[in-house]
Amino acid sequence: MSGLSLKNVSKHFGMLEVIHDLSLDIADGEFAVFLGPSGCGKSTLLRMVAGLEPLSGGEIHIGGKRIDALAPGDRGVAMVFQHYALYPHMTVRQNVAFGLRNIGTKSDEIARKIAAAAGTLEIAHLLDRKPAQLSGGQRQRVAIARAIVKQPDIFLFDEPLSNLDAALRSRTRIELARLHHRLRATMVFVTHDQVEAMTMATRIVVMNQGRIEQVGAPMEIYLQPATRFVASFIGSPAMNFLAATPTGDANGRIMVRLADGTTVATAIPAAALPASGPFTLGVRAEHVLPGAGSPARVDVVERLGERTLVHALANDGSTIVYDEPGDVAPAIGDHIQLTIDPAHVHLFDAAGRAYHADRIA
Amino acid sequence: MAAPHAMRGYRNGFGDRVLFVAVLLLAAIWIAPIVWVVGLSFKPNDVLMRSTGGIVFPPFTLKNYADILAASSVFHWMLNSAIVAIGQTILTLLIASLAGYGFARTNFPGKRMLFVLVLAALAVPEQAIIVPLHTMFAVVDLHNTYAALIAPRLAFPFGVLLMTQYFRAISPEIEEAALLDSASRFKVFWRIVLPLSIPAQATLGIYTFLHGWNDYFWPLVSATKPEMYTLTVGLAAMQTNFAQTEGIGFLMAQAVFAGLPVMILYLFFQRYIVSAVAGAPAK
Amino acid sequence: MLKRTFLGLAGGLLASVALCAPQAWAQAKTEITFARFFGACEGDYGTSQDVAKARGECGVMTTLTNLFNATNKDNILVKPQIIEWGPYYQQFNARMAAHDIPTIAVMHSAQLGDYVRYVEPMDDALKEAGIDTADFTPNARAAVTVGGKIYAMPWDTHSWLWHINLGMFKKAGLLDAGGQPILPKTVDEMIAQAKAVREKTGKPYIVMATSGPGDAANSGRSYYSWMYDQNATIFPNGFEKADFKTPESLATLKAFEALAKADAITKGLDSGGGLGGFLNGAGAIYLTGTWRIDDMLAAEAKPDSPLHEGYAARVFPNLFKTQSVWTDNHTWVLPKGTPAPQHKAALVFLKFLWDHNFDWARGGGHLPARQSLMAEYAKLPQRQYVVDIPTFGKALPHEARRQFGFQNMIGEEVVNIINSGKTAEQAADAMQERSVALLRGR
Amino acid sequence: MSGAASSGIGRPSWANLLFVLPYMLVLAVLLIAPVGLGMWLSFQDYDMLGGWAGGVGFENFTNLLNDRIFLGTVRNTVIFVVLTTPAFIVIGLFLALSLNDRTRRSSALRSIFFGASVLSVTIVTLVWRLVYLPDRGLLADTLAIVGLHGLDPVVSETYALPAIAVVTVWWIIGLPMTLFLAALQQIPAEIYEAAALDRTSRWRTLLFITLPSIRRTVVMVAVLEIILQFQLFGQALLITGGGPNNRSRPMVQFIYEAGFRDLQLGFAAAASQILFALMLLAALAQMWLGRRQDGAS
Repeated sequence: MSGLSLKNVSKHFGMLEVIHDLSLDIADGEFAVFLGPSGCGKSTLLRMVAGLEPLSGGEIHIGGKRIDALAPGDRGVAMVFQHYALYPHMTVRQNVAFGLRNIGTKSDEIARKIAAAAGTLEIAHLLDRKPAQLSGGQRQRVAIARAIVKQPDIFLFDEPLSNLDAALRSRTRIELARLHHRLRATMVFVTHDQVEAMTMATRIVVMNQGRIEQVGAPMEIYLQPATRFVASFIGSPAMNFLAATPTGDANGRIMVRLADGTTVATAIPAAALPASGPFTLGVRAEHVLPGAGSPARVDVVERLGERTLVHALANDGSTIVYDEPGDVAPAIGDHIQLTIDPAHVHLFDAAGRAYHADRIA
Repeated sequence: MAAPHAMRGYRNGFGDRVLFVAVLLLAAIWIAPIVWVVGLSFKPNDVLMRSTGGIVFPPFTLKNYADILAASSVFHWMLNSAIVAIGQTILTLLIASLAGYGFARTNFPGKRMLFVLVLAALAVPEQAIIVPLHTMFAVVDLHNTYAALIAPRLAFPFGVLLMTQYFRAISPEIEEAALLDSASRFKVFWRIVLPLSIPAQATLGIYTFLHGWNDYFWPLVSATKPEMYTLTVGLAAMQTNFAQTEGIGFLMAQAVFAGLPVMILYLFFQRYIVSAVAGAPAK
Repeated sequence: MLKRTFLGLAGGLLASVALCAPQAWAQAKTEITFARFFGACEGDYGTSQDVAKARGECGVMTTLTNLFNATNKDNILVKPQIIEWGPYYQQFNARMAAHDIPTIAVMHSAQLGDYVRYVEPMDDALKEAGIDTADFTPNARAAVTVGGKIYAMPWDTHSWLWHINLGMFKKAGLLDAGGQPILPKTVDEMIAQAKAVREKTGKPYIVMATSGPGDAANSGRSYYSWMYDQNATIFPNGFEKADFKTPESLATLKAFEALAKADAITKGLDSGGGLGGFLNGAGAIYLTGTWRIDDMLAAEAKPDSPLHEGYAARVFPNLFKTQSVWTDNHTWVLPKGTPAPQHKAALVFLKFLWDHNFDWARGGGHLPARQSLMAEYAKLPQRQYVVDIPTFGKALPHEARRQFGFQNMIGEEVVNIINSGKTAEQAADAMQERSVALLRGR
Repeated sequence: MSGAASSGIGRPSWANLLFVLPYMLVLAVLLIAPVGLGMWLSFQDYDMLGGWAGGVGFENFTNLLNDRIFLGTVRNTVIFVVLTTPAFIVIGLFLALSLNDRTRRSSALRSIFFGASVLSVTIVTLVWRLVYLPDRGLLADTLAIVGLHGLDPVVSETYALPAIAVVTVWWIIGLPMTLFLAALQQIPAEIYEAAALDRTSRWRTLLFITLPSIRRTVVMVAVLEIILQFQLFGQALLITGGGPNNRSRPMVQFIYEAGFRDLQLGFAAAASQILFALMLLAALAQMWLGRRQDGAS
């Protein structure tokens, strides 16, 4: 049992409050990703779990045991740092062994553990090198090996992929996912990269300005973002946001009119919505369909290979992005017509709260 | 260390040659007295008694150096200087590193206040407290000991501030990793931070050593027994008006002999002097 | 690598300290420390015991010490502690404050008044050591007696001379029929001689060191000598107030002013430059003490020396009333606080020195402190001209405090006349003002 | 070197005080206590050998302010600082700029300029006394070649102090040079490359890129040298002894003589307080100037 539980955790640096009364439970064996823009407090939160930042308030429990007063080394956590934080003056072997020696592990056991970890991470041939002699990817593996040998209750990752190039990053993502699967350990991973979050997490914790915006499985967060912030942060390209005015309802579902005059009959229950206030309609690119509909003019075309993103200007000047499969795309300046798939639109109230259509089972 | 290219980028032509000649000229001025001293050290004393010119012409002699080897207190003074300078260096490195780490990386109650105190201490000139220091050491009867020669220098805060600066520039991640590796605070310092700060240690070490080696006022008043003289004080004692005329060559040979080990030490550590300072960004 | 180098260095050094520790000397020896100036000359005399061959203060002192250490029957080891002459007394003060008491220390009799509190009275000790105080010259006796008690063993009388290059005097027509130098009897005569030397040789009349540390004393001694020639003192009204504006003082200062104005004296030489210059024929007269006689004689003997044509040592000439001259004495004191065995050993060494007083007088050039040696001393070359100094030489009484401070201060102001063109009146004013500060302390 | 201690890592703990404790103890005993004792002494009649004879109020200070020799040492010391500090900055910077590359030539030249710093003051002054020797020294010999005679710096009221300044700069130019080198090496190469692409002239590069980039170091060197040079002692004592006519006697020599020659510790301590105050003022003024420029740009 090594779940992580945060209870009313808060943190402030002087007058500046960076974590607001935050509570969260992460179950044993979960791969939880703290996702958010820089400065949202996700790293601070991770460092509080690690014991590198003291709490201003609240409690942290691991496996049911309160640990927030313990020294970092006593918490049963291991951490992989953004810049790996390998000890530059020690060999790989010494790096990996350092923590074990500090807790008095016997030499033969250390050797065995290092051998196992080196095998797993394919770094056996690097053990006698110094970190400076390793490539970025190799350092990454050493950092992970250093965490693994300690057999911690929880692995903490602080944006460990941000220093890798794109190819290595996607490969490491897969390896980490595989590692998680094999170790069945609880992992907490901090990133600002939604792709990392989507691909690896069993649960994503979206954070913004020291608060949790939403906690959920990746697809849940993608499909039913709890707030406009989450909606905008998850998904690429970002969700289209258009000002929308409710015009009534049909069969209990709200109807809205967009700025260009188009009316969209959403699948969102009208009853859920507050009575008034400005609304924003959100729709992802894949749910904007070219063909008949409102007129628009092609502004920018982004070819991604497997698909092409088309940025179009509606006649009220708002930008809408939609995608075409493959290389099929209109030319810049072309006049096209776009339809929004009403089944997949979201509405956001002035406070950013989201309203979705009932989940399509 | 990207500077070499940086400088070469805009160097070319006539201006460079003028600059280079200027530097060479300065270098000639700088080295002339030293060459002269070395020259004098190879001249017979009775010749020098009448004239100190013409050092490039014979007669030459090795007698002055032979005399040093035969009978001279210079060895003993060098040893004293070495003990004092090395003692100061090792102790300064130790306590300055500890304190620098404490200030740069740990939190404890009253840290800010103590650090302000250290900064303020920077303004205290060592020569201005010699009189009370001398009185204090006299009261506890510690003059003419290595402790007295070594200790007062340890109080000057330059080393602490240098190490504080340097430790602040070391990525905290590595220390955090060590903390997570169950290392105690002292172990983090001793096993991780200290090895990483060797360039700064080298810089501080070299400056402390040179300072200790060249110190004059304090040893002059504290080391009053000739057997406790450091090289500076000892050589000054040789330089009586009388000795100067009776043995300029011998004196110069002793000067050369005394300067040699430090010069060699300098040449050996030279690259650290610059690169280590460069390693600690002066934020 | 670096760390290892550091540790290695440190370890090696510590090991060598352990080896070099003073225990190296045999256990049974009674060690006494012997604080002195006179320079170190280990290069030339490091192991020599041949006193007869030793020249110069340093050579004689070093050789005597070596000889004693090698031959004494009492298992005594004398450890010389050689301190630069300039800061010797500062150093002595620091030692006393640091409770680092030398067993025997050299002290100028001029300083004895200031330090009498800190040294042992020696009447009984000298008797015990077998040193006959009746043999003291009157000058030496006065030098070591404070308030009726003897506080030091006198070692010499030293005084202030004109060392003369007879070759240049001859060129300037300043030799008498017997080939002896004609000395001036008034300031005007002196200036006239200076002009003659300048005309005939192109060189300055007087060479004197004025710029090195401690060189101010040269000018101070010259000032005192001319003051004593006028039977004058800087303390006409008691020892708590000096007066530098007496007619005699101003007359003395004017003599220096006249020398400087006539370009008759070298400017800004230190003693190395002064002595070297004189030996090279850079001037006709060198102003320094008795301690250089032997060096000059050695130079005279060399065929290629400008002094080869002749050298003469003469008492600093009287330009005023009656011949007198500044004198001082090197004496040996026993600072208070020495344990009995060392004290006893010190007396053995002092007796040894006393027995070798003539060696000092010969090699060091000073006049002996023993009346019984005077006749023999007078037989040494040039010494006949200085042997009477103890009869007419003068020193400040021991009641006058801060005598070295005064000698130095006076010297500095005279140097200002010579090197910087101060007038006699300006220098007297400055002396007057500075004397107040000098007497302020206890 | 500015800025208070920023927060470290880990939680505050009394145990961490142990890191700074050794130094703070040394600081307290060997620096703060002497400073306090010195202040007390400066109001006392305290003879080094004769002992303490009670307080004298401000008498030591009033005596100092009426002592022309002391006032002269203040003047000399200030002049010396004014002479040397800019020289250290200008020459140090010039050498650093000229020798800031990795060629063997520059490395050898750097060794030459730094080399003198390893010699102790005794040796340095011995050498230069011989250099300055009137008529026969290296300087006199050299000047004689170009027909200049009679320029004997150590005996000239005007030139004695500058002569000591020359020795001092010669002796320890290595430190500022090294500090400047270190600062120069931290200027990113890209800035120079950009400047080169902009066809910036050498002078403009120096004025608008290099100098602004190392301004903090310039201020630091200035403060450091002010502090160091206010403490002039050995060179003056051993070259000129303070003469001629006290024109080269520095304050520290006055303190030394008052305390260790004349035994007046109280008086010497009072002079030390004035030295201390002057240095503090000068360093603060320099830092204030540096900071003001800092804010202006």
